[in-house]
Amino acid sequence: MREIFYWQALNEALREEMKRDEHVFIMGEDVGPYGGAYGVTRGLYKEFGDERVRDTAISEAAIAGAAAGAAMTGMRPVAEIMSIDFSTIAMDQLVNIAAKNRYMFGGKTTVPMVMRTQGGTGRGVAGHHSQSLEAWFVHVPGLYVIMPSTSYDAKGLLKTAIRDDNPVIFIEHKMLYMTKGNVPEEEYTIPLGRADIKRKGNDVTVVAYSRMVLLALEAAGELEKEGISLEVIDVRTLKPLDMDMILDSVRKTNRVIIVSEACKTGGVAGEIAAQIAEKGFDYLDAPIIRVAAADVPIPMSPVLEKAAVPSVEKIIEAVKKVIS
Amino acid sequence: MREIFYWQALNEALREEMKRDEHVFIMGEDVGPYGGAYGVTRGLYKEFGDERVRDTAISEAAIAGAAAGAAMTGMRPVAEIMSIDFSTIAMDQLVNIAAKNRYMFGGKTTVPMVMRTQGGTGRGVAGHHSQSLEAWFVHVPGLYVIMPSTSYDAKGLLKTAIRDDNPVIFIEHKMLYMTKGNVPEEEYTIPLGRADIKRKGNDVTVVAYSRMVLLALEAAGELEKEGISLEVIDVRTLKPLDMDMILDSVRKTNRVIIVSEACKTGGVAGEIAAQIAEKGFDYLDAPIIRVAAADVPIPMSPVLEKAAVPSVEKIIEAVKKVIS
Amino acid sequence: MVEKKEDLINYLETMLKIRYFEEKVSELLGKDLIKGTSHIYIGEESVAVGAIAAIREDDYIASTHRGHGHCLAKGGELKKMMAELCGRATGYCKGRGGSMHIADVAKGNLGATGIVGSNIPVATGAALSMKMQKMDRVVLCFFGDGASNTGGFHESLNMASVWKLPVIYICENNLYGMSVSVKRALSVTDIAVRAVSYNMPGEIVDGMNVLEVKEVVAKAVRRARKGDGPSLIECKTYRYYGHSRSDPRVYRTREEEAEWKKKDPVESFKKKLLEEDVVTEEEIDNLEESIQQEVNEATEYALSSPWPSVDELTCDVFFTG
Amino acid sequence: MVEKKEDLINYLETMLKIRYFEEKVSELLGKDLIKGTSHIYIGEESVAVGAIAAIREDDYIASTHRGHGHCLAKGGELKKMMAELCGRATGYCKGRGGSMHIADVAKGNLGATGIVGSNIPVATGAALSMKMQKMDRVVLCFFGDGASNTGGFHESLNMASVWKLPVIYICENNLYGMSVSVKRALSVTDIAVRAVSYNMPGEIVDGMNVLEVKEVVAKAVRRARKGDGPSLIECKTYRYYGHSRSDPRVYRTREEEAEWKKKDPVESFKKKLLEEDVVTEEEIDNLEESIQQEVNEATEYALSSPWPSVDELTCDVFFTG
Ligand SMILES: Cc1ncc(C[n+]2csc(CCOP(=O)(O)OP(=O)(O)O)c2C)c(N)n1
Ligand SMILES: Cc1ncc(C[n+]2csc(CCOP(=O)(O)OP(=O)(O)O)c2C)c(N)n1
Ligand SMILES: [Mg+2]
Ligand SMILES: [Mg+2]
Repeated sequence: MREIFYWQALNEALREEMKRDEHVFIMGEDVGPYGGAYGVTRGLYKEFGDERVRDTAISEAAIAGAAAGAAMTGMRPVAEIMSIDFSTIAMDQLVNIAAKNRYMFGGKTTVPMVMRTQGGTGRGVAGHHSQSLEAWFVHVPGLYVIMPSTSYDAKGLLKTAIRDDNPVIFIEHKMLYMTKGNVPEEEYTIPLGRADIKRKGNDVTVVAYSRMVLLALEAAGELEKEGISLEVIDVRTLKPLDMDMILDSVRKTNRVIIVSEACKTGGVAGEIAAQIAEKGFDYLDAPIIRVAAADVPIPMSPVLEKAAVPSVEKIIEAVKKVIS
Repeated sequence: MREIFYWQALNEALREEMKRDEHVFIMGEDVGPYGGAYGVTRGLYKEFGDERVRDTAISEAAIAGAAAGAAMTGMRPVAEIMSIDFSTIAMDQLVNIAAKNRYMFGGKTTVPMVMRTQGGTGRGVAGHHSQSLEAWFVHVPGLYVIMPSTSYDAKGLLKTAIRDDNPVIFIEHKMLYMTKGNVPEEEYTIPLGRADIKRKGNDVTVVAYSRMVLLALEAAGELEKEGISLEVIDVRTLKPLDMDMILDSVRKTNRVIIVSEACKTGGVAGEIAAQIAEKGFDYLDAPIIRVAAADVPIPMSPVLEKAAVPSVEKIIEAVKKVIS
Repeated sequence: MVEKKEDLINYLETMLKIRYFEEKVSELLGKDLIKGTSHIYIGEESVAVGAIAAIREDDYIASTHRGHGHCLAKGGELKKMMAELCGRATGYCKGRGGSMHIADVAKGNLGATGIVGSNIPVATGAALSMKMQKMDRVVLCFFGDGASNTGGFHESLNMASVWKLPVIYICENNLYGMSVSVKRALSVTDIAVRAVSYNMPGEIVDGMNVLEVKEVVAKAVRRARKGDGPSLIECKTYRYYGHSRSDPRVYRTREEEAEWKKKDPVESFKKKLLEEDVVTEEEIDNLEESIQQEVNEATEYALSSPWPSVDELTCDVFFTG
Repeated sequence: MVEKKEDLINYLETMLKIRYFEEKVSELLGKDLIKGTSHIYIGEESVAVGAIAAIREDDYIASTHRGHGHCLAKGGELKKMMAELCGRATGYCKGRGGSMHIADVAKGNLGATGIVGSNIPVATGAALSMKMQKMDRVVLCFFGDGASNTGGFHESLNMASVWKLPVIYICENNLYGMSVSVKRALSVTDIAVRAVSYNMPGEIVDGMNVLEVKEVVAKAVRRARKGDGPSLIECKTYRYYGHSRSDPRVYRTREEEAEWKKKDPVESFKKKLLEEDVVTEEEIDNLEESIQQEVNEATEYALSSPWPSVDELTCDVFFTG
């Protein structure tokens, strides 16, 4: 199978869906000739023109709200918010309008929109460009939340998101765009709500998502040398969340750690831990350990930025704690 | 001791702090002659005038941002966002500016502001006026989050919040304003980060906050008749969070349920559960059960609104589950 | 423009419908038969009726927290509306939304909203959608003077102008945002001047005059349909009641209220139709009586409707196909 | 207004400082000695220098993501700035903030920000604070053409006008918000016209002319200090470099760039000072050399400074007394 970059996988998904359905269109800042701040929309402006690939002003609230309005009236917008940090400006429209209208209107509308954005650390761009705010969206009834870690998942899940009739927050990772992965030539989609075992193992379950999956896999490689076998589960879609797969794994390993790049307090790792503590308590032989970011705004200095978030070492340390 | 309403307790706290420190002032929608949507600022406009009790336009982002700017330059604003649902519009200013500036600026500024708001269900005001979004704020480094359940706590904690040099989100509850409680005549404050045991007990720890404390106490009263003894812990300040008190209680009871009016998935109850599963795992004899709202936008119809959130019955049911 | 007799009577009828409906809502609120809150539209009837008279049935509107008038003028059914306000299963939103979420997307009402100003971006997006689908439909976007100070207003009008979207922004300037007078919240006297910031036409119209509203909106609609882009229209109007349920209206004088009531949109329009011999006193009496009865029937329907089933609490959060 | 010689030289010096600093930053970015992103101010020097020349040392400024020029003009120290950009413990923010968070609140710089437009409300609040404390200080609020389309701009200018706050909104219209031309994002040609929406004066000024900027800002500052409220000033300017690090500038022509460079704020000011015999070629040469050296020293200082200690990662999240 050919290997392509994560950004290319996303780009292909957009192109294919725009070809398949003329109601799909793109709007956001610098998505046109510039091709997107991280290159995901490269070439699409040329191919589809300025009607279907719309550069907007710096108006995140209007972008989100207009996407919702367009979605309720026949279109299928794929809107982009350049950084999840700027979704702070669009929350009202995402949370109060896009997420709630269907339910509040008695089920009499749908809001088939995708809000693409990116988050995470690794580029030294400090506290206004490095956040991991997925927990906010997971807490909002009516929104799906997707965070793919590989090119394959990125493409398949973005296509599914675009075809889904619900509002979806699709969160990419700034350090994954230039990672490569196998992606088939032929068309495929990935259903929402299915986690993926990225590595099978027996001793400890490691639940991770987005870039943290890569770190977990690295840790698994290291620990294999010491005879410790990790099962790495990539959650992929934080909502709907595949608790069955996680619980199945914990039933087998009796030990679990959860890795997330978000600040520890109030993050999604806590939600997953709580669900395990509620539904899988009897499987557990050890405390549930979260490996997550420190509760700090992400600092710019590379030494601090690295120290703020999970690392392979910290994952290994946590694994050793739960098996000791 | 005299009994006063929760709204009066808040009103007294504001009045006393404004008298004590001329830098304290109030801004928000309808806080002036109208006295606040829930009456908390009643009489203050008359007493302190329109310079210190400022009605604003409907501009939540500017309210929050201006409060931060005023706080960084010598004032101590107590800003009001009428409903926590509207904080969706102010998130950028609260999260990216108020919460982060001190840290990002190398510790060289302080942002001593309080953002008062209210949330919760019970008045049939539907999905745009009934949310419990505290989890979002708890996930933001640099913000304190306070949710008092009684008149006493409301007054003491609001005074502390105003005197604190950090940005504080102070979340009141729409159904508590008209509840009464003992409040001393003399001045007092309550330190942040101290939970409060609202009822001592031995069999099950019930962790709750805001209006849910009242329900937990009611459930405790009911269950006492059956010989089941609940220890009801009122978290009071969600950040800083008094995990020591919670863990001490769980060490004693070995069983815990957490009650929250927020949607279950991604809520603060999950964070508390995760911390117990991490730090108090060995004390536990049963799964950690969360009693929280359904993952739905809060519906208007009274039958649905009630069904969506925790009730005394649901708490009792959960207690029975953890002791069975 | 010369109006047909039946249209004129139609406007009167709709205005009366709104008024009686709202009077009943106010009564039911007082009896706590309607829970939560409702924002009464009385005094502003001619804005909704005049503006919506200027569009087609397949056009869209986006409404506000004060939305009963818009809903009725867009063809909303009294029964479903009253049932919704009463939180019943037979309401527009199955009782989930109540007053602040009434919507009928299929019929072109994109809904009320509890968040002031939040439908301005939505309306803008709907207009984008119409344009992209090459439908010649337009969107009327209602909002208050208070909403004109929200950030979403600014972002949306800029967007609509840049993209020449078929949307007409209709500001119902009733002089107050809740208790705060425009004099203390708004930096300009006329909101219409803000059109300059977006390079679009801005018009001021007497919001108490249904025909004037209709005419000005119709001009903007023609412009929008031709592809020439959005307009901003400010309707000067007044809400007679308090902002919501328990508002003692300390922030304004009874004199001011009396002054505005002299321009009552329903009474003045009645008078005009009588003077011009479009209708007779008797016809009006009959009309009023039949509407009153309709409202009563809707109320009975609502109050005898079943509550939503608790089993359906979690339905429709997501579309599941 | 007649300017003193030393002031004029001062302006030139600060503009040169900005230019050389930015050239060095660009070089260090290229070598990856500065991580993250930096937005280069070259081409716009006269805006920061002219505007800040119009205020006092105890006045405030609020800056942007393109903030090095503002910081330097407000008296920022080259060493602390460069150290900050390089993420060192000796930087303004202890290396936590980098380019997008440089601040010096004690000295009146309320900081850069990574969120476009987000300092507009903050500046407004600072002005409120000055007014309430009865200090006669003013706040200069810088932001770009792109930021003028954000909701926060609208809400803030309305608030400042209603409360007559001592704040001057200075829009640096450099024709682009990242890759998007004002022609495709902005519904008006001149952002200054938006002042009408807030009932405040709006002025357009040649942002390539430091004295013109100073004069117009000074007028607004006098107005603000007198208690007459805010102003909006649009400076027409141009950024020479790409938006940030790796921007190939496909969205504009080399001709357009060349056209603007003819109006270079530094060169044209130099020329003026020479023509008017304020300075000699030699004095300029010396000045340039000494600034170049200062920048080099700052760079050495920065690059030889220690990294922040990981042990202090969680310090200062909260003030703990
Ligand atoms: C974003 C937001 N802020 C505040 C409120 C509370 N609130 C409800 S209606 C209202 C006044 C709205 O004024 P206006 O836009 O003039 O509409 P009107 O009620 O006069 O029709 C306010 C402040 C809200 N619902 N949403
Ligand atoms: C709210 C927000 N949206 C988008 C961005 C990404 N971004 C950074 S700078 C910029 C362009 C800003 O344009 P303008 O305000 O004109 O300032 P300039 O860069 O031209 O000085 C954009 C879109 C951001 N940082 N913040
Ligand atoms: Mg109004
Ligand atoms: Mg610009």
